[in-house]
Amino acid sequence: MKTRSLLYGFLAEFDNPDALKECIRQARKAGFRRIDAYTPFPVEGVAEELGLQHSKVRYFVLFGGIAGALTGWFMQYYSAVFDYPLNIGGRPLNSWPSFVIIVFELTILFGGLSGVFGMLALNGLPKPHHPLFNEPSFDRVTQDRFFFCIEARDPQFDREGTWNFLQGLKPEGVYAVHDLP
Amino acid sequence: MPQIFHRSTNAISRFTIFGSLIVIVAVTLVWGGIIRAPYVTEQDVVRDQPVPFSHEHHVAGLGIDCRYCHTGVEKSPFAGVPPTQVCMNCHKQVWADSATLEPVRASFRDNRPIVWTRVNNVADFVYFDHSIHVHKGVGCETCHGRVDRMPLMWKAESLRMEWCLNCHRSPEKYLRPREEVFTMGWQPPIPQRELGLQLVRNYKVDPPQKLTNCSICHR
Amino acid sequence: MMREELPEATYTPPLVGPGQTYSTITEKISSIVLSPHTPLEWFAVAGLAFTGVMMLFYSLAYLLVRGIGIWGVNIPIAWGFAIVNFVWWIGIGHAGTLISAILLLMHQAWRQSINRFAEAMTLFAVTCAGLYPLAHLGRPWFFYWLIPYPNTMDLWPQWRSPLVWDVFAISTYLTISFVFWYIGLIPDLATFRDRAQNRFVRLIYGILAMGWRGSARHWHHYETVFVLLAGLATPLVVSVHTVVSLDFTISILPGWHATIFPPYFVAGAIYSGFAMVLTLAIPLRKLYHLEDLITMRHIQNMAKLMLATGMIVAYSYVIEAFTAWYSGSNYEQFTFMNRLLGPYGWLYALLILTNLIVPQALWSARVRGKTLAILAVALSVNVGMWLERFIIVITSLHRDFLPSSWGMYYPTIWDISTFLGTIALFVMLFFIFIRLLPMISVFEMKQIIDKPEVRVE
Amino acid sequence: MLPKDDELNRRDFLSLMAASMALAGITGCKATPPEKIVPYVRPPEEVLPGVPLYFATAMPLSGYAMGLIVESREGRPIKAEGNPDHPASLGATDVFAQASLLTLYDPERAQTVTQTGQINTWDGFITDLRPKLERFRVNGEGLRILTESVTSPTFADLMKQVLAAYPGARWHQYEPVNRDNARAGARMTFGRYVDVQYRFEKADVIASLDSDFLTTEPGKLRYAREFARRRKTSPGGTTMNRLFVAESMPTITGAMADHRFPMRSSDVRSFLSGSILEALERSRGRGIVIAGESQPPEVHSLVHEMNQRLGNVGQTVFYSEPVEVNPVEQIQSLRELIEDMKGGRVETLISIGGNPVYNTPADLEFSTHADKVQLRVHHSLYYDETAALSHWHIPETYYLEGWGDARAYDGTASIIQPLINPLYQSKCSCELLSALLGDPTRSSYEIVQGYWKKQHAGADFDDFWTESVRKGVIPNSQVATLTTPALRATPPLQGRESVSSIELNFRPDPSIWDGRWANNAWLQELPKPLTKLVWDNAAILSPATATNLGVHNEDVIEIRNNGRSIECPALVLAGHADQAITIHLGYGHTRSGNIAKQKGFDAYSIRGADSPWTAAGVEVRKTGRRYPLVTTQQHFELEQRHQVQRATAAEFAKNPNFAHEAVHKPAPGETMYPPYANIDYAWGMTVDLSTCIGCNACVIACQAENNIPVVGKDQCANSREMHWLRIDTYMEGDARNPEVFFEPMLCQHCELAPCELVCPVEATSHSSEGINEMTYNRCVGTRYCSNNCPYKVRRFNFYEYAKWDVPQFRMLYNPDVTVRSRGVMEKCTYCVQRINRARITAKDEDRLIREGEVVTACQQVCPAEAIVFGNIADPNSAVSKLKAEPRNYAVLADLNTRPRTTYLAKLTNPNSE
Repeated sequence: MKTRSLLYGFLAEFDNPDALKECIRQARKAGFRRIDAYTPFPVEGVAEELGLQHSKVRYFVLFGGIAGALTGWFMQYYSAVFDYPLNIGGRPLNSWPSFVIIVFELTILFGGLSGVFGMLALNGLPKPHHPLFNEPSFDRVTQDRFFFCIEARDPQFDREGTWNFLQGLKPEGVYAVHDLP
Repeated sequence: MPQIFHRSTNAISRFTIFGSLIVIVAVTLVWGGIIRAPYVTEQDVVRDQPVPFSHEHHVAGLGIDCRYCHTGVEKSPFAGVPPTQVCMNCHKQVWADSATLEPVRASFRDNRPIVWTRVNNVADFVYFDHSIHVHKGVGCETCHGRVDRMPLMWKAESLRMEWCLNCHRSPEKYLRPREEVFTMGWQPPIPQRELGLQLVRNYKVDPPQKLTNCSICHR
Repeated sequence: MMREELPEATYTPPLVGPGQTYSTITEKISSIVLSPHTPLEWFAVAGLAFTGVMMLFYSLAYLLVRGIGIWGVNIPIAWGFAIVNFVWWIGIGHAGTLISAILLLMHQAWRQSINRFAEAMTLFAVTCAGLYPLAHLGRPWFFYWLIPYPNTMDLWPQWRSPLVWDVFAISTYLTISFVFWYIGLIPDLATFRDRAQNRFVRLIYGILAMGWRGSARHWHHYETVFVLLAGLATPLVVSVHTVVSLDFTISILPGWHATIFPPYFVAGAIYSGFAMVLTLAIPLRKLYHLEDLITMRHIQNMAKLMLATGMIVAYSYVIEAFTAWYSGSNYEQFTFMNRLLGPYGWLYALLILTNLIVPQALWSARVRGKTLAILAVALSVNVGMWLERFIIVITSLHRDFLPSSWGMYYPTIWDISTFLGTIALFVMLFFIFIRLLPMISVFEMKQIIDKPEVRVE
Repeated sequence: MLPKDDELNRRDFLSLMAASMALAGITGCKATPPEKIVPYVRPPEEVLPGVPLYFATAMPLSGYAMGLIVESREGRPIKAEGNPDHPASLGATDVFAQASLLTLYDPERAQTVTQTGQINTWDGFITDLRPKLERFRVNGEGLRILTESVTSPTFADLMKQVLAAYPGARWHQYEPVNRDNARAGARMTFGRYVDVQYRFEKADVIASLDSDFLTTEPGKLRYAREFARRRKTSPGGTTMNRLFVAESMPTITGAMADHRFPMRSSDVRSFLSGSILEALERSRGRGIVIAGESQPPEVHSLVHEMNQRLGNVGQTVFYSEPVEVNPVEQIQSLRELIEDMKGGRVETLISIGGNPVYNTPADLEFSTHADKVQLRVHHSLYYDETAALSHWHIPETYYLEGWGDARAYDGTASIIQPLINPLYQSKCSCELLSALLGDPTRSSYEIVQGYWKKQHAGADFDDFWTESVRKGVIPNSQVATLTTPALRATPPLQGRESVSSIELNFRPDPSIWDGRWANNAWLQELPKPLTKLVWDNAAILSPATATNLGVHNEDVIEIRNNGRSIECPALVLAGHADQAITIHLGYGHTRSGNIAKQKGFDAYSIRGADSPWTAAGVEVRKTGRRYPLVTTQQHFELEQRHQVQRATAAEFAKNPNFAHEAVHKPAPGETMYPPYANIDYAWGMTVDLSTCIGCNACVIACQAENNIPVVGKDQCANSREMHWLRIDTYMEGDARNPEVFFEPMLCQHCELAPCELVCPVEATSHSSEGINEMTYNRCVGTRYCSNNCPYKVRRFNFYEYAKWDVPQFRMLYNPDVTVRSRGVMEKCTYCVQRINRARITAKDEDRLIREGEVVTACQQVCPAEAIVFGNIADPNSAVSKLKAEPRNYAVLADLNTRPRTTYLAKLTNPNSE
């Protein structure tokens, strides 16, 4: 891989989650911060090893839900009481017990959707193009292999040291990933 | 060849996803606009008629009262379109031989009605009654616009239900004294709101709760 | 295979067959989709379903042209097959969400191999269900009047009507279920993207996978939202069938106006849902040799759940009788007796047989050991639950308050063709699904593969 | 008001019709722009588009007139109401008058003169006829004219002239439902023909011998009203009358009876005995004994004698000169005609009205002998069975199209005023006679006015004429009542030994009479009282007889009567006399319209001239085949729903509150909902079950007023009939003689309406005057409202039922009521169009609507005054007063729907001892 394109980072490949976790532990001890792990399925503990804090998605859901509830309630109250008050079967204009259901449904709908879109946003998805995809063996990340990546942006990153550091963790392989133009 | 997509696709894909939300909102609003546009409501659309009858000339020019031709307007649900006879009352003498009036004379001669094109039309399941509106002080102008400025007739208002409701919900905004109903370009001497409220009282106009009953217009 | 022959109460089969690894599972599931070869059975069933769908379209087109009169509905029985089928389909949908959401929250590892196609089933069932309320309108082209939108009439939906609640409940349910299902698919789509040989196929799965690359950070957000969605879907699924039951309970009709309905309907929904999941799972695992992924453990667990919910339904039947008697209301009592002994009494008997008596067989471990036996019970429950809805809708309507207006309901050929049509539509959608998408969640299987409890022998 | 002599010509009329359609907007579907406006060229007097005009006229039925006020919209008559000034109407009408509007616009009426089926012209007919007439002037032998019963003075006058002009010509009269037995009875008793009139309001005890006087008597509407007035009681009010009825076929009269005795027609003679006689004796001079036309002359004679003995004559029973201009015993008259036809003594037969080929007794074989007549001319509304057998057929001008006159049951004469020019090339009967007199061009107007000029010569004729036409009655023109004519020695009644074999009754059909209404879809789909049968007739028999014969409903049986037989499906009816079968006349047409054709079974084909009403000893055989009969109600039991509250007068006196004890109903305040104030008015209705006679008039009046479509037999079979108002019929007790209740069921306009609550689109909501509104154009058709309506009074357009494609029917539509299209729900609106009209008029005059200004269609037509509508916010309104009565109760009150339509409990007045 002799090319002048800028380096994205070094990628280490493992065949089981525990080796991966071990690797992360080492890397963090060594003071690397711009690191990430790539796994075929959510591996328990990895987040902790990487020191990720609680996901913000929950707030999207919360506020989405509240927005939904308010929309539902306001829409019904306004239309039934102010916009076109009609005597329906002698029921009061503000038949709030009947309104509850739609309020509930909209809470769920808005909460769910904003949660999903929030997740995509936080993950910067969709992102069909990514430097990592340049590495052929990275294909197996969605199948049976576990990868660990130290990005070039990391202040501690230096080609020789980092490379050797990764090699030292006995991975299946270490690859330099480039961000091809 | 691992990399399937070009870098640009990132931007594109993101735009499509989050853009779609905006699109949905936009479409709703645009649609809301379209169903109110003259294209749909035929508001302000001039219709050509078998005889180019000019309200401008007859109303503004000659100062003929609406009721001279639209005889039913005070006593009947329908204002009524004048019989050929009414035209001939004058046009026996006036413009007795103008080419444009030939269809009128023809109609009178061989007793064949003139077929006009309807301009102000409400759906058939709407039962509008001119007499009561006139009686409660709704001016011709309020719904039909400045007819005295229409060389050929067009629809001045959308005549959509929401438009009707404007007045049925707050008549005071539109009413005028009975004697001014047939006046064109009338201006309220005192602020419309005060006057309106007086008129609503004096003319015993029903409260909105009743005027917005479905059966007031639909049977 | 051999294991199934010796059903033994104490013995619990494993959740995953022996010797499965990350790669074998990936291989097994993705090969079904990615292999160019399609089994003949697939063509046979899908082809048959396709003709059925054509029949459905014809029936609906004719309905639009001639009007609702081509169906058997009349006054007093203004709701017929359309509503019966609607409730039936919606009910079936529920198992999917239950398995994917509620069992997830309860950390039931055994859900992993069945949740995916159960969710798909939900989507397709709700789609079929959704057809009916639209089609059964006298003027379907005005269906959008039930939705709030900026109209020139300045009118809104009538918020007190359960039918409006339906619109919101069903559409929310459909949306959330779809999103939930799709989110769950993303990692597997990525797997397919990376395994596909054909460039075009890679492209398609690539687009759908949104560039998923299994980053730990992504997984972090992903799992959170997944659990939250499950948390939202759980009350939703309960609410949906509650709302459907409100279509009946809000009315004043004896036989409809009953407080037991919401729980009764939800239980019934899950009951029929599991029946349908079993009806699909048992043939599928045979067809695609998935015995190692959908094991007897799954089948038996679902059978047990079916039995449990079945008992709730049974309880509701008893309570119905009790309330009728306890209400002291002449109308209620008459309606109940009329169900038993009236012109539709034989259907009630059939209902008790298929829906209450037959499922009791599941008490026996021997029966639970035989897939075919379970399949038979599941089919019987599918029929039973349909009958239940028929009884509720028709027998309550056909003899209500004033004897002068009593009548009878007979379905027409168009009622039947439409019903069969939706079944065909369901089957076709489902078969397209199993051909194009992973019917078992790949990444979730890998999650549990080396958990100790999974390996119990 | 009176149209000028130069009435609208046809083109004006059409343009005006187009105008009215464009203006009034009678369509329910989307408008397709650009619409056209077609104004008049020369405006007709009085007509102001959108404003209805009302004209007085009269409808002749079997000769007898019923005074009408007909509503005309832009020149189109659209609705008939009773003429309050007319003695035979008093403002009410029967089903026929209501349905006659549909017949007026029936596109299947004969439209042109035809010669042997080929289209021809009136002049063609005249030229063909003239030479023959010339010969007859010398000797009229061989010229025969056959008419139905005639009361028209003008017609009589012309007839006299014709008979004078053609010496030897003869006039025969026949109609299938005639008064022969009454005539013969009178002849026996008094040696002369007399008509009998009754004063029911004076009668405390009424004994009916197989007489359905509420349906079949020419004075039925007046009788119904007077009878009903004596059924109303509030505590300490007027005393109720007591009605004894002996009858074979259950009728509405029988249903009203306090004591009903089902017995075979031939046994009825022995009915007047025991307690009934005592009752009659006890109220001498305050009783009525009345015999039905189906009873033989001796019975009529006996009845005359009874009334004399009981001193009823001059009190409740009055004799008068016959109203008919030439009363004859018609079957005899027909016999003579056919005898002469057989003998070749008839050269030219002109039948004016009627349909002899179809409806003469089969054993006289009219059609076979008709061949011997060289020239057969037929004048009738439809190209019917007789027309097909005639050389010339002249379309008859309908009573709404041409001038005429007729007398009511009491002789009061009315001018028949047309409201529209003839739609087709038709002639009035008087124009036809005038043609025979050599003046084929004389218009009915000239003829009728000419006649009355002769009667009322003098300067003031114009006033007299204008006044008579305007009022619809000619002042004091009723026939003189006779001071009790001398009794002859009446032959003693030999109690005919009752034969054990089955007896067959022929009766006029309650919906299509003798078959003349067979092509009227409204009447065909009108559920017959008690049986609720539509679109068919049937062999009606009692449960016991059915069991004996081993037949069930819809089993086709073969009935054989003196050599002739028909096959007809059986219909079991509780309360029918055992060992007897009743079959209604008028069905089984082979011609005269597609509605009439192939419906039901032709009873005339086994009717005998000697026993036209009751044939003894018929043979009945099961064929093993089945034929579907459609009834609009299948369950007649009450099922403890307490929907009909009833008591005897005695019980009521003891416990006036009985109607409120059956069900627990919430107290007025007992609700969680805030009350909605009614603005100015709160509309409400009461229906009095004591007086409702179940005559169906309201059902069809509603249909006419509200553009209610007809759906046909197969749709009715799937209970999709569209009537907004139905007459629920319940039977209770012994199946041999059950107690029968009629309960008109229409939208109850509940204040807490279950239907409104479940409509997802606000298509049904509540007005500030308390009306349960149905907005058709908003309805999407979920049909949930119907499911949730405990009264099941909502109707759904499962198909496109409205007949857009027929221009005549479009003319019939009431422009004030939207015509509903496919897929929308509809129901009773309390005639909101009438309320709106009244409200607008009132507001134009700056006042409130007055009591009685709004009258619903069903209320207006009701002969028994059972339906009362009005403003319940006004404590002095009639309806409020009725709702204050103890008898007032709500159906299904326990559901707390708080209906605005309430019912007054049914009271009966049976003999307590």
